[in-house]
Amino acid sequence: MLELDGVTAAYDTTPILRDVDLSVEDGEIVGVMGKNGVGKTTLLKTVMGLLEPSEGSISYDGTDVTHASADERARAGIGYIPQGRDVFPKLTVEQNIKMGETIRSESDETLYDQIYDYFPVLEERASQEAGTLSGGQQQMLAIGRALVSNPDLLLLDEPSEGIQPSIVDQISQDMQTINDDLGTTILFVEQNLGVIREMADRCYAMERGTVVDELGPSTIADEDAIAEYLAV
Amino acid sequence: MVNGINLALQFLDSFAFIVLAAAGLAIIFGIMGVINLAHGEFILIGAYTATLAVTQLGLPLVVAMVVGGLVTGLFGILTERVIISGAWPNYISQRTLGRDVIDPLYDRLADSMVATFGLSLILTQGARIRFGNSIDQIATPFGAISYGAFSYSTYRIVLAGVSIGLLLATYYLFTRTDFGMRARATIQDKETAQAMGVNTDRMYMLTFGIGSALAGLTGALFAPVISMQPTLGDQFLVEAFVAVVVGGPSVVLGTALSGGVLGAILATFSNLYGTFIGRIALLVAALIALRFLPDGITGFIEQLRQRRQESD
Amino acid sequence: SAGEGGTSTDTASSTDTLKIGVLEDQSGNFALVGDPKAKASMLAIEEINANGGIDGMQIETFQRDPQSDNQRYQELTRTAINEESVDALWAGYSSATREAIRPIIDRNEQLYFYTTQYEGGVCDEFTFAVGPTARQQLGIVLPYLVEEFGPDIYTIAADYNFGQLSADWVKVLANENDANVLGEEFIPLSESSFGSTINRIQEADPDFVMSMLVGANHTSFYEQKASAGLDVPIGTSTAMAQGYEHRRLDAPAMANIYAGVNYMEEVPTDSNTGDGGFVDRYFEMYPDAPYLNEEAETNYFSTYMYKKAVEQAGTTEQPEVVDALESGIELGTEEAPEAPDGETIRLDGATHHVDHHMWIMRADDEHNIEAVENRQIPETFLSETAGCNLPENPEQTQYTPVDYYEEAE
Amino acid sequence: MSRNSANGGANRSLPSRLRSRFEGPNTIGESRGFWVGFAVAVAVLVVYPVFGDGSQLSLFMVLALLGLSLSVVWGYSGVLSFGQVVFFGIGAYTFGVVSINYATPGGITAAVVAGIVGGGLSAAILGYFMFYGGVRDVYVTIITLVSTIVMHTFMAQTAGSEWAIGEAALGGFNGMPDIPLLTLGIEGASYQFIYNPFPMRVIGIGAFEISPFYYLVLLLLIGTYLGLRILVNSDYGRVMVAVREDEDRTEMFGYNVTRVKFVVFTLGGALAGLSGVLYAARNVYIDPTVFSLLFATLPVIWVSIGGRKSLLGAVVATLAVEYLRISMAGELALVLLGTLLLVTILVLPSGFVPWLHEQLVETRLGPGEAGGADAPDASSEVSD
Amino acid sequence: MSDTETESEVDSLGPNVRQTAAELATGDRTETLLQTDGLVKQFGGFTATDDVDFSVAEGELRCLIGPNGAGKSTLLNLITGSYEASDGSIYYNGHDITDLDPHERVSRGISMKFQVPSVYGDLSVRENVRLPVQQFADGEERRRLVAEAIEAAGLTGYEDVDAGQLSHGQQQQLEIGMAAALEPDLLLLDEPVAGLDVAEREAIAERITRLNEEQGIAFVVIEHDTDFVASIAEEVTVLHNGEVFREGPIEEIESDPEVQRIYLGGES
Ligand SMILES: Nc1ncnc2c1ncn2[C@@H]1O[C@H](COP(=O)(O)OP(=O)(O)OP(=O)(O)O)[C@@H](O)[C@H]1O
Ligand SMILES: Nc1ncnc2c1ncn2[C@@H]1O[C@H](COP(=O)(O)OP(=O)(O)OP(=O)(O)O)[C@@H](O)[C@H]1O
Ligand SMILES: NC(N)=O
Ligand SMILES: [Mg+2]
Ligand SMILES: [Mg+2]
Repeated sequence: MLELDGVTAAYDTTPILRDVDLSVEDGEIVGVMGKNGVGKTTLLKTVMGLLEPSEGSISYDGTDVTHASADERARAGIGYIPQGRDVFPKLTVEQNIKMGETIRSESDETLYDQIYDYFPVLEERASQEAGTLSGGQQQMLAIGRALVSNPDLLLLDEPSEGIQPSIVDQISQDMQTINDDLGTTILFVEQNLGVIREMADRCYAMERGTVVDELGPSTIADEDAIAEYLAV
Repeated sequence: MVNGINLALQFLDSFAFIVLAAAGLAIIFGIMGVINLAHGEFILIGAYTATLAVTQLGLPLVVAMVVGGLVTGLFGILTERVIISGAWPNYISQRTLGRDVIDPLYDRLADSMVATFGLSLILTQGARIRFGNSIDQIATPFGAISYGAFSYSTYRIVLAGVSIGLLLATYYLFTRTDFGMRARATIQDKETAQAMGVNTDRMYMLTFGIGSALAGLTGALFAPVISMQPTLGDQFLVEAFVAVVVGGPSVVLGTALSGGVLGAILATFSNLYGTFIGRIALLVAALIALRFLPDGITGFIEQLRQRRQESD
Repeated sequence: SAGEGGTSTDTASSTDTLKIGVLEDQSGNFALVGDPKAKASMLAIEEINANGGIDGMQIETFQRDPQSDNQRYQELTRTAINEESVDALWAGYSSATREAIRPIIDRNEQLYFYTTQYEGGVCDEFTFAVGPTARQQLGIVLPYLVEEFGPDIYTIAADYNFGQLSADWVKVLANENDANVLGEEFIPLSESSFGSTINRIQEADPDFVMSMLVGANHTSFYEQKASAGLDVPIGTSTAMAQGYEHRRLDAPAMANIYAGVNYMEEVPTDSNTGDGGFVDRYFEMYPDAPYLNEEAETNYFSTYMYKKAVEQAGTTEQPEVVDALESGIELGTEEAPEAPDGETIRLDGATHHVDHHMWIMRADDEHNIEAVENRQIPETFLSETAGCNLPENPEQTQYTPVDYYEEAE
Repeated sequence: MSRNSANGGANRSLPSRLRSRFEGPNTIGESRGFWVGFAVAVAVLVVYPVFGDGSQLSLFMVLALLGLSLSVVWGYSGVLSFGQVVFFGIGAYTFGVVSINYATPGGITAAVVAGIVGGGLSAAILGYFMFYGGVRDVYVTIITLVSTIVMHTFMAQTAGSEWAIGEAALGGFNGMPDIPLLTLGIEGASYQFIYNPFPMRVIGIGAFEISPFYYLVLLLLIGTYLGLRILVNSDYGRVMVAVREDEDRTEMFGYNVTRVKFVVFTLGGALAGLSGVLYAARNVYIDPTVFSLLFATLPVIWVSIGGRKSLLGAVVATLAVEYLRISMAGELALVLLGTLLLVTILVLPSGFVPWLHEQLVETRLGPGEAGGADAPDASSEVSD
Repeated sequence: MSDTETESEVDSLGPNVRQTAAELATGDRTETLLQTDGLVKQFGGFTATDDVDFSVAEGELRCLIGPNGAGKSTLLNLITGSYEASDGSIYYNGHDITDLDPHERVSRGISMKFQVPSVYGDLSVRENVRLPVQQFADGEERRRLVAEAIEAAGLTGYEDVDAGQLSHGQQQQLEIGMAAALEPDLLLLDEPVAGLDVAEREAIAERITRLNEEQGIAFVVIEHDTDFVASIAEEVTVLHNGEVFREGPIEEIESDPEVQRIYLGGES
């Protein structure tokens, strides 16, 4: 479904990603891990089209999207939950969620129900300005917003950051449910070992801008092995 | 003597002037974070286009006014592509130098001011070179209504009506439609909006175009009643800036409210003490409003609402 | 391209060329009035040069656009005097501009012509204020309107020196003509909405209005009062003759307006509108020019006054030229088309002002202009009331009516 | 960039310790080369009146002080003020009113001080009104803009005889002429700076006259520039910059952000007042056009074009823009000027001087080695 | 402390906050440093903190946990003065500071790190650190303190890099370093390790513990990472729906079924 081949990307002139090869099969949940600053966020931005690769190619669903713009990719079915709290602060919670829908022609009530089911607070605060939500609530909103677009490929950048433990567990389960029920393919970045173990079918490890290793299910199950990639 | 009808009509007059002066600026400033010092020249473009469309092309006045707005809107889009976003120069430089030469001016208040100041010099002088120091003016339609010893231009009442209509339409567009939501989302976080499938380039372009078209329409609407010369836009600037900022964060609502408040002050003081005092009163009221409502009127209303809810 | 003619030195000026500085607004708030001024100066200079110059000297010019900006005026004035060493300077429309550069003029003892109709009272040894004064402008139109329409006057005027002093003169002249001023309002130069002003006029219900509005923004008054249905007669010293509102606005906005002026394009003298007259010559040189206004004629004739004075003095040395000017230069209708055939206008040496031939010009419903009345009106305020006598008592003062008339206070 | 390690902490030579007070990450020009260039520039300015139009340059230098006042307030403290011309104009009018009423050398000298105090005081009042009222960001900009317009509208109508302070008539739109010639000192020991050319004879060049006012202004400009360099590289300057970068954060370090803004704004007002005094003194005249929208916009233009985070930029751009404004002639002058401003701000958003500095540093060090224009080098530690 | 300070060289710009931290290291740890009394904060009709009585003793290290939206950040913002309380009072060192400006509270010894990192992005690391230090140190001493703070933040070698170019974790470290450089008595940290990798979490945990033990700085730390909380905290306060829900030693809290239900989830 997604294939990166020798991708190199840079902010201005400083190269951040170097020669990244990576692939995600249809229906898979793939994790990306690595220490701070190795380029995980940059990788997801490049996949989303917010950063143009200077070398290499990206193909999605069999078509080459290396030079497609972000909004084109979004319309092609890639959804993105940015790291941090990139909600639209001056739009209401409801409008933020509606933004997730812009790429679809009509809204799907059942998706809303599902999201409100996961995060009831979003329904309670529907008309509150998103910038005034608590940190964790904003993160929930970002997730909910991406889900209404019902993407084929969902990119998640540290979805558990700032979220209370009970909901973190719930999110990992929900993602799997979404993956099972809707067949959504997921590529996600995480620091939380628990989440990686819980969610990922497969996992890439990054170091200094490039993919250094691929971890299969058995390695992922091994807590110490993962810790090694994240810690050293 | 304070005559009730006089005062009411003058209030409508001031209200329309302030609201129409401010509307285009408010959108471009409030939504895009660009202070457009060429706002007056956008008004000029609208006024000249409408006037020339009547005198040269013989178009009916109403059509000419719409044309004035549209032409200015198109000019705004051109301005946005070339200067504000730098999209066209960057397209060329990408292919020749391999890099962008212009950073978009969104949310760069001072830089956008300098750039649009430069643009305003070019436009004013350009109009002067092309059309001379003035062009012939068109007559005011609709005649006058009179009451007692007083009479009043019907057209000014029409203007008040139009200004309210434009406000409502703009308010609806930016708060109630998907377009408005996307435009606001684009300005708040461009990358995330893109990731939501919004063509942000087009949003910037259209928003700027709509703001410009409103400025142009203002010029067209006032074309019959103001002197047609290249600096005609200047007379709108002060009221426009004051109204936008006194209005506060909710662009359209703010403009309407500040148009109301400032219009009432201007009308009352001009009526009682003459034009000079009216003007000073308007400005001093604006200073005081900004000092005591640093978030503008709509910011203040927001606070009031919160406080009321608290005490419930 | 500073100084096309090269920097002339003091010695060069007394040889085969002389240099005139012309600083008139061609952009900014006063461009409408300033542009014809610059053009008329050029017309006079070209005519003089074509006819052998002044005493055989060709006129060079230092011409710049001060853009209605007083700071620019000051710098250009310094440049004209110090770098370009002009022999005589024409500069400025508004009274404010004149006052901004007068310190520089006086300090450098520069011969200076101020050619705008103005409030009057400038008694300055180096300045020749050759436009008509308020007493002359209002002196012709106000008594006529009192006679025609009645004694009750309402004054609206630009809120700066010119307007305020002109309004004072309205009161003085009202008093002299047994009329009374019901009210007056001063309008900031930046104002262009006249709704409340119009209501106040209607409330006062005068027999006529005296309007001394100035600048492009104020032009809006006339269209606005017309569309509001206010049809009271209006006397003015500023409208039509300067900014040709009767040409720019759709009729009948200017109907029933009476301008007290020394000149406008429509002044029906032979030397003006006749074949090959002033108007023809002007539009031959500037076919695209929109109008030939009051100040343009003043620039034009004062250039010829200068020519006469230099010829009389036999030198361009400024003290001698000033002496010659103070001897009382007279011009006939050829050089001063405001004067009817056979009459003259005269520069009064004592006051550096001109005894003008004044006209009342009225616009009708179609904006056709007719001359209602005309006669010579001498400058009297400085010469008779204030006692300005520059050759005997050189000074650099501006006198105002409040110091001499109770009713002006 | 290795100077610090070369002459280490405490035992540095006197010149370098002296120099260090003027240097730091907040200003451009950290090298010996810069100071050599600076000395050359000063030398050129000293002899300039012999060759060029010193009178005009003196005006530009007066305005450069106004530019500097905005640079401190906006460029270093983040308060975008459209009101520098208010304090400039008040300084000028105060100077005029006081000197007309006390037209003796001592009186005129006092008028200079009064003008500076007037500028500072009016800024203090407006600053107190705004900053202690919680007004921030663009609202400050607009309040100052409106203040300018109020001053313009008001001063333009003070033509009547009732608008006089003592002997001095404010004069409305026509302005205030008859300002006495700038004279500093007291009776018996004073010097007149205006219209008092000083004859010089230099062997090899010949005889000429120089204007004492020019050198007075030059001295004040250099003094102000160096003084502000010390300020912005001091502890206080660091706090100013911190306020510009992030007010809330700075407050959280225990700094009274409101007071910092208030103090800097007042200082900027006094500096603008000084500029106004010199402006009125040079022109022997002042009128309300200094409060006009155009004039109010100019300082923002100078500082933006020169580089808002650069004192030198403010000075250089003021001189350059004003020179162009006065000397460009012809119908297309304004079109060209507009284009120039537009293109400069689009292509060099951080300003001309920082850009030039970057180019120079890069050519000296070779690409890759150079930091950004404001990138601190090791020597920044010496400014402690 | 600063109400009694008589030091003559107090910089006119800021506080003198140096002395007491060191004093405290040896002082009595049971004195109450901070006490809120019936603190209420309402946003519109919504009550974010509701009648909160919360206290921190001198030199204590207390964690603040609770569900998203419980009011934790709000409480810290009330303590620093970023938010104005709707009702209730805040006492610090026995003085009522409810109506003080934020900077005045800082000068009394309260320092805060925001939830979103906010270093001065365009200033170098050195300039960032110098800003708090220059308030009370000069010359050689200042140089030393700046260098120490940079070293403690693990940023040696990055002195001249613009802070905006640092990694997320480095910015967090720098920010803690800057807050600590004020040598406050009370340091408030809002999610200091969110988004950090395991190694950096450990580094920050170590840093906090050391500052607490060696310099006697009292801490209030908000964090959702329970392992992290367990590794630093002795005492924990749980907020829920704007109210204090539980308070006690970490082990007790972790095993509280109610806390598990509202916050920790299953058997985490
Ligand atoms: N806009 C930018 N401009 C320049 N450099 C950047 C930019 N954003 C990130 N970087 C740099 O790129 C590198 C990779 O950043 P990135 O955000 O991709 O890391 P990450 O792996 O997501 O880290 P984290 O776990 O902290 O989120 C870092 O060194 C960072 O400093
Ligand atoms: N300005 C505001 N207007 C309205 N509600 C607000 C505002 N600020 C905060 N809130 C609400 O107050 C509640 C408490 O927010 P707070 O940020 O204190 O939560 P928190 O405990 O820090 O949560 P998290 O762990 O998610 O960061 C939230 O429900 C939030 O939506
Ligand atoms: N002289 C004038 N009209 O100002
Ligand atoms: Mg990341
Ligand atoms: Mg929080």
